[in-house]
Amino acid sequence: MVSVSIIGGSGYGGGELLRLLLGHPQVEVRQVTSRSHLGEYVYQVHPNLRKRTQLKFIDPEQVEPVDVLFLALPHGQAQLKIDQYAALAPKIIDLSADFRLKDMALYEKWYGQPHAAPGWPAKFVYGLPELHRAEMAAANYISGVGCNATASNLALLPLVKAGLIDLDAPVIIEIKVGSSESGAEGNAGSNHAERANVIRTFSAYGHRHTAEVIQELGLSDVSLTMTAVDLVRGAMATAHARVKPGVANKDLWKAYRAVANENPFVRVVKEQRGIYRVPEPKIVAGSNYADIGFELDESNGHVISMCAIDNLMKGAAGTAVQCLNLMLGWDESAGLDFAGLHPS
Amino acid sequence: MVSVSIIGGSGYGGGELLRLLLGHPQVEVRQVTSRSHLGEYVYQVHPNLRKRTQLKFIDPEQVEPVDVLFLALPHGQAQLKIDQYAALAPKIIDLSADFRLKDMALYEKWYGQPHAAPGWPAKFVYGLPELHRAEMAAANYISGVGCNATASNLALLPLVKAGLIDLDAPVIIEIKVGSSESGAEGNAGSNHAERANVIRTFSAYGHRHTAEVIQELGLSDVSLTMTAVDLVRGAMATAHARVKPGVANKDLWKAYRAVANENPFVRVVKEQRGIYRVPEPKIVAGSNYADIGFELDESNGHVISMCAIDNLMKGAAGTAVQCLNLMLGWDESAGLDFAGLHPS
Amino acid sequence: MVSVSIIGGSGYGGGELLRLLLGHPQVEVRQVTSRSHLGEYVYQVHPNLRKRTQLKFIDPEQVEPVDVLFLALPHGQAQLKIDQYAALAPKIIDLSADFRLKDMALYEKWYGQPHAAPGWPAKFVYGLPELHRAEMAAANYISGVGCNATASNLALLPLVKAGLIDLDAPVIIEIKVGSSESGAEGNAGSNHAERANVIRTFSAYGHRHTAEVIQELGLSDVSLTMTAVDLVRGAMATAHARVKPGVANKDLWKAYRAVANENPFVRVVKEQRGIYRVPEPKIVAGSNYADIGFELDESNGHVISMCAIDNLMKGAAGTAVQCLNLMLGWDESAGLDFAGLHPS
Amino acid sequence: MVSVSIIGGSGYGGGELLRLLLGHPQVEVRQVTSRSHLGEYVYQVHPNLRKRTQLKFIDPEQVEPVDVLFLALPHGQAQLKIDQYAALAPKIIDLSADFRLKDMALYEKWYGQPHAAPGWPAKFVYGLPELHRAEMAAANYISGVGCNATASNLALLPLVKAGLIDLDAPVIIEIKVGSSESGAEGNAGSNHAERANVIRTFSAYGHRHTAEVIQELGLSDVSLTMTAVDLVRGAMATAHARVKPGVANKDLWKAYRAVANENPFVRVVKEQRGIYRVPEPKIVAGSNYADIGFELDESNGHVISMCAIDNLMKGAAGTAVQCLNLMLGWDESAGLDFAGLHPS
Amino acid sequence: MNTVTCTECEAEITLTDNVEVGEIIVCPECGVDLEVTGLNPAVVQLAPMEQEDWGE
Amino acid sequence: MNTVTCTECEAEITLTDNVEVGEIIVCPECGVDLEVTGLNPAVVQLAPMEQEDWGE
Ligand SMILES: NC(=O)c1ccc[n+]([C@@H]2O[C@H](COP(=O)([O-])OP(=O)(O)OC[C@H]3O[C@@H](n4cnc5c(N)ncnc54)[C@H](OP(=O)(O)O)[C@@H]3O)[C@@H](O)[C@H]2O)c1
Ligand SMILES: NC(=O)c1ccc[n+]([C@@H]2O[C@H](COP(=O)([O-])OP(=O)(O)OC[C@H]3O[C@@H](n4cnc5c(N)ncnc54)[C@H](OP(=O)(O)O)[C@@H]3O)[C@@H](O)[C@H]2O)c1
Ligand SMILES: NC(=O)c1ccc[n+]([C@@H]2O[C@H](COP(=O)([O-])OP(=O)(O)OC[C@H]3O[C@@H](n4cnc5c(N)ncnc54)[C@H](OP(=O)(O)O)[C@@H]3O)[C@@H](O)[C@H]2O)c1
Ligand SMILES: NC(=O)c1ccc[n+]([C@@H]2O[C@H](COP(=O)([O-])OP(=O)(O)OC[C@H]3O[C@@H](n4cnc5c(N)ncnc54)[C@H](OP(=O)(O)O)[C@@H]3O)[C@@H](O)[C@H]2O)c1
Ligand SMILES: [Zn+2]
Ligand SMILES: [Zn+2]
Repeated sequence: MVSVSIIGGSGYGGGELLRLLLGHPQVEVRQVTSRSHLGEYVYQVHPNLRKRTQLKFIDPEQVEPVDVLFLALPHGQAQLKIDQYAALAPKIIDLSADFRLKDMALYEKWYGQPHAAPGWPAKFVYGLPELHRAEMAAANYISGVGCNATASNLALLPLVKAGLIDLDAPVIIEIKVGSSESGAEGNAGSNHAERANVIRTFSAYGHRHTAEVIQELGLSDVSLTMTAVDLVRGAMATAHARVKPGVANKDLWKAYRAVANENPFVRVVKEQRGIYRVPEPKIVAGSNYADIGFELDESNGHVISMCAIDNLMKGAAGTAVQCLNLMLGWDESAGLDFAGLHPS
Repeated sequence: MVSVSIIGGSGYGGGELLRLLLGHPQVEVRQVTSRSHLGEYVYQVHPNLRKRTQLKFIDPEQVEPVDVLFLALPHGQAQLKIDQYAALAPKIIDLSADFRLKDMALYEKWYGQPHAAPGWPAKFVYGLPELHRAEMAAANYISGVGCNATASNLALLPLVKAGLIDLDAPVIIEIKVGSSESGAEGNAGSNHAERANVIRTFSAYGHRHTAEVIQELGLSDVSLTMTAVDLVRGAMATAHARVKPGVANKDLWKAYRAVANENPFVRVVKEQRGIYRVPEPKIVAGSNYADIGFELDESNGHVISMCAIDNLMKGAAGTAVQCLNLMLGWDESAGLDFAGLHPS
Repeated sequence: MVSVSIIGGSGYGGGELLRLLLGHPQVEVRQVTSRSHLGEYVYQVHPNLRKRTQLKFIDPEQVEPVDVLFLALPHGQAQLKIDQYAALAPKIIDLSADFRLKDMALYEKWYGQPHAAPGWPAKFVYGLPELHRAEMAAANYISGVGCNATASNLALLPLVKAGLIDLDAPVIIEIKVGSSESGAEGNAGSNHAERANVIRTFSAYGHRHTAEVIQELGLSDVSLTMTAVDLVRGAMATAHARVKPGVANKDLWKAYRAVANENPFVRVVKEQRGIYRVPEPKIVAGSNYADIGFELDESNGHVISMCAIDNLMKGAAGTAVQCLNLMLGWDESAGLDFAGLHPS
Repeated sequence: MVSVSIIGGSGYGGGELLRLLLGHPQVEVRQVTSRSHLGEYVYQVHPNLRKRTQLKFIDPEQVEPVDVLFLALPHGQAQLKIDQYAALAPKIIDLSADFRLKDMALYEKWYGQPHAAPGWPAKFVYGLPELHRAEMAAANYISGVGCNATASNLALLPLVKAGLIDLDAPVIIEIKVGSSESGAEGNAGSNHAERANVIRTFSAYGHRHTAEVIQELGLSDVSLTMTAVDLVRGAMATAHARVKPGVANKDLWKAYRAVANENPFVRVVKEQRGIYRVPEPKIVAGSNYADIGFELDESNGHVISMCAIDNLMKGAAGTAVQCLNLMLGWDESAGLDFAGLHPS
Repeated sequence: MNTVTCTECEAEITLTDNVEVGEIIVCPECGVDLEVTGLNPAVVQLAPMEQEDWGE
Repeated sequence: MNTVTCTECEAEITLTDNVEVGEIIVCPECGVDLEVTGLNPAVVQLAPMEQEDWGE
């Protein structure tokens, strides 16, 4: 058994990691931290874990050496103590944005301040297996992924990989998200009576995850428009692009099918009958799947590419566990077998 | 035009009062207070009021003399300054629980501490027109009503008024409520990702509104079980009682119909076909209606009596405006003409 | 009092019309039809109207002559009997798509078959006051508007009117909608357990309402992408366009403010603080408002323009009543005074 | 591997069975039936199963002999063909109500007509392991459980088992349920725009599942009041009873703890801090847990006992798989390892 | 073993041995209905699909 | 090994070796706070718990 600990275990990302790691056949969870729930049983915060574990939250300063350390802290925290964390474990998987961007100028542009540990990002593999699977076997440090970035990157991956779109043409990505994206802290706008029933475009352009789409896919003119809807889990990206002249429906089919065939957690959803014809976040909630689909308007080359994920799974903890599996040479799907629910 | 001001206008009760009073044909709203939104336009907090008013929030200490003063403060605040408020207006309508209970021992039992202005509650008429309409014409001070108390009192009113149940027998009231009940402040449990999708019995017995049911209906063994559901507005009471021997379905029909006939905002909902056969909070959202209904198990006398209201309307601000109308001798329904929506 | 009747009164559009017309100070509702609810009280289908009216549904064939006739039938029905309906009333307001498009080739392209009464559309004014107010005073026939078309047209109106965008450049409109859009009939996909919690892109491009945006705004390359979300009422359009070179934020402010000033039901929502900074459908539910807003990325001229409406109000019945007021020379806002709710 | 087939695999109960059995380590799923989706891939109806199986729906008449046959048909169907089904498999687990009640008079009273195969129910063990675990090892036929009956029976089990309540005293059970309870068919009232946002007491008393509470717990005066809320999965029972004189809080703790200790899927939830203090259906969605809790009003002996389950899991398919495990002498939890989600 | 290529998405589809001309098969990839219009070699073409009401 | 009985729910609770008088422990069963008021034998009593706002 490989020993792991989680720093930031009372949050949504950390709690989901805990759920997955407790059920992972090759892993033993040693310690989980929370400063605000110190001494409480983890199931008092994550009630789904009752009867699953008797672990209690400990102080982050009490974490002991371990095989793999997971970090699930708010943005900006991990970079402050990365040397201390690295001393605790030979391998680290971080969920935050701190080590995702490799170009420190890009980081500063999108995050508004210089990085506190600029030497570290380069040591981290960007944690999306669909883009960096091969590098992960040899990695010691893997970064997390932005949930909206992941929905965007996977929506566009077939188009980019097969060269069906021009990387310099404008791409508009409309993303609809649930409330768990903003973490366990909450704010005035997340009070239920204000947040329920919303269709709220809280960020028209300029969302930080845009930087990850630029870095990973090489697009030069891309924007993310973020709209909150009344859902807890889920991120749905609808990307609008124009295919190169001559690209037809069959070419898209080939490109999407190829990505789904190479990646165990990517599925193409494009049906002609029934209720579920397109990717939908509710179908993947709790699972590690990314469902992708597309529609092409052959009259003008406008392609609408979709990707539905659970922001806490494929968009965070699920992908992190998938990275763990790849880093340790295990079955890529170990611990990630939940199929999702229908109806839900 | 009668001039009115609202102390506590940035909250949910105060905001709803403001909406109603701005639309009231005989009222002019002078001032509205909020300490945390001082100087902001009221529509910045209550965006439904944009293009309806250019009022700004002022400090509660700046309130000027006015014909009628509305108080919409959290529990315990109004009693601290009631003398100061009374100096500002000859007539006061208070939404809080501070002046609802007449027996100071009952108050202390349910609210856990002595009343700060024990001489004042007796001057207030309990603000439910269905119970105290006649007294209101001569009143200067009218208290608010508890929203859950109102759903309970109106569910039981026909049974009590017609003498169909024994006042000493046990009555169990199950109440399902939306999130606006807890006000604009919110707490850890009202964060959307935690509060969405709930069926959460946050108070099995001992809810403070029980005292208002005891006081107003004279029941001696009554309990309220409170369950939060995923809705913003609405309170639905389902009361379980046993009718006296010999009471039949037609007696109940007579009793319920009588209450509906005497009260413009009470309606009996008991249909044999269609989708809407019973009272439902979503149908009365935004309106001042209380929809009531019943089912009698003639085999054992078990009667299930229901009442659906909008907690912010019939359970708070709507009833307060109805009281204003009665206190000033106006049409009881003035300013309360919105019918509610279907579908919704 | 002007007498009116509604054909198709048991549906969502017809029910909303009925609610508004019953509350209209200058209107008397004579008859309301439904074949499937023949003889039932209208409040059995629309339970919000209990205690508001004792009208019963009658057969469409029993409708008597009246001053103004409202039609609220599914697509394709009104054109079959328009001569018969015109014989009943000198003035008609139709909610359906049957008389919206003036160019019969455009109609056939988007609706897939030839129009059954091709002489009639030209007699109808397209029913959006923000575009055709002046013509309405003299009109006898006014068509309805598509709800998604209305959200789109009002989102783009300031940009088009002020000439800030190029009419031939591509415009992408992402629309999120509630379930009442599909009417009272429902289908397999609208079963609650399947429809709840969705983010379902049911039409990536090719939605019929696109034709109304082409006709009314003169755009040549526009697409509507439709996504269903878990809401009953509401349509939210987010339009993506590129402004002409040199257009700055202040130009947009001027253009949006101008439209809001000229139109009583259009409001600009663009705040820098608080929870409600952008247009949101839940805030306008039940009201006739269209809230509009925008964001401009000055680095590349990408403008994101938003419009939130209640599909049954500004997107259907509310606008129809506004048209009635204009057609009869009444106060444009008569019968449309409900402000909407906060919280909701 | 044990071979199994499912008759009625396109419904909600059958679909959930399929999900569980596909993931069960000792089971191979052979055939799944649907008449209305004949020839379609099962993942076209249950999109969560995409990439999990290539099974297609077949006709019920084509089912071949198998080790264990699961039936997931609407009420009344299994009893018509039970001899035919029994010829196909030595062991049968049925989800419907057809073989739950042992007393044919009780059956006829609650189901309104005589049983079509009155010799069969006696051969079936009532399928709730918490009540009949011992009998299951030797059983060939196991019935399903009513979802509301299960929430009720598990809420009351600790009280009845420890003899803390009088079996002849009145017990009132308030049950709140999600929309998946009514199956995939749907009806007018389940159309999303009508079913969303409801608190709808669709059955005040007389629900058929009452018979299962009478049979299994021996209560003589019990009623179930059913209220639909806006949720897809979940059943929450709140039972109101009176404890025998002298029974104190500690006695309840002992009784509840005992039931939780003896049953792997029962958990006691009764916390003093945090957000999750009581059983909540959303926490158990997708899992096989039944969370139970209680509150005792020591002043009058009124006990409120709660049980939260997922109606499709512990209330149907999950319990059926648990029964399979017990019948075949396997680990009781095999195939039932999903913990549920937080947040959700 | 008879294989055909879906005309919509170009998926390779394996036909069962007893397939007949006129039979409708569903493409396992893209879900369209295909009609078998010839055998040896097998040929398929898009079959008309009823447009059910869906979404909104 | 020191064990005590929770005064609220009568659960048996095992104390750690280095427990001190005045320490607050949480009952793993019912979640109440217990104050250790004596050792050898160990004694606990209910500790006052802050009533946080919850539910509504
Ligand atoms: N939510 C998502 O959908 C999502 C998706 C992808 C990636 N992510 C990333 O995952 C990370 C965590 O997000 P989240 O949503 O889980 O946030 P969260 O719910 O707010 O949780 C943050 C966690 O970090 C702990 N923490 C906060 N400050 C700390 C500090 N200075 N030192 C030690 N622990 C600290 C908190 O516990 P205590 O304060 O009690 O110690 C809590 O356990 C973020 O970087 C986020 O960008 C989140
Ligand atoms: N919500 C319901 O469903 C409901 C139903 C029936 C009755 N009520 C009663 O109505 C009252 C208000 O409830 P709510 O839900 O509207 O609460 P809320 O949303 O929390 O609003 C409270 C209002 O009072 C103001 N306020 C708070 N403390 C104050 C002080 N010391 N002096 C002056 N102003 C103060 C607040 O604004 P600033 O802090 O910015 O000044 C805010 O405007 C309560 O007593 C409640 O019991 C509520
Ligand atoms: N829902 C929206 O958001 C919305 C928005 C903008 C415009 N519209 C337009 O408004 C119209 C009505 O839509 P809706 O959503 O209200 O539809 P709906 O809920 O399905 O209602 C249709 C109504 O028409 C009646 N009807 C159907 N066929 C008829 C016939 N042949 N003759 C007479 N009456 C007939 C129906 O009653 P019986 O069958 O019982 O007679 C029912 O009252 C549509 O054209 C739609 O495009 C709707
Ligand atoms: N939903 C729940 O929460 C729940 C909980 C506990 C127990 N149950 C019980 O489980 C059973 C199934 O409920 P459900 O909710 O899954 O219902 P459902 O969604 O309506 O599914 C019924 C299934 O049976 C098939 N079917 C219907 N009539 C048939 C017939 N005559 N012969 C063969 N197949 C037939 C249907 O497919 P085709 O019509 O396409 O063949 C469908 O697959 C019911 O007896 C119910 O009482 C349900
Ligand atoms: Zn194909
Ligand atoms: Zn304890």
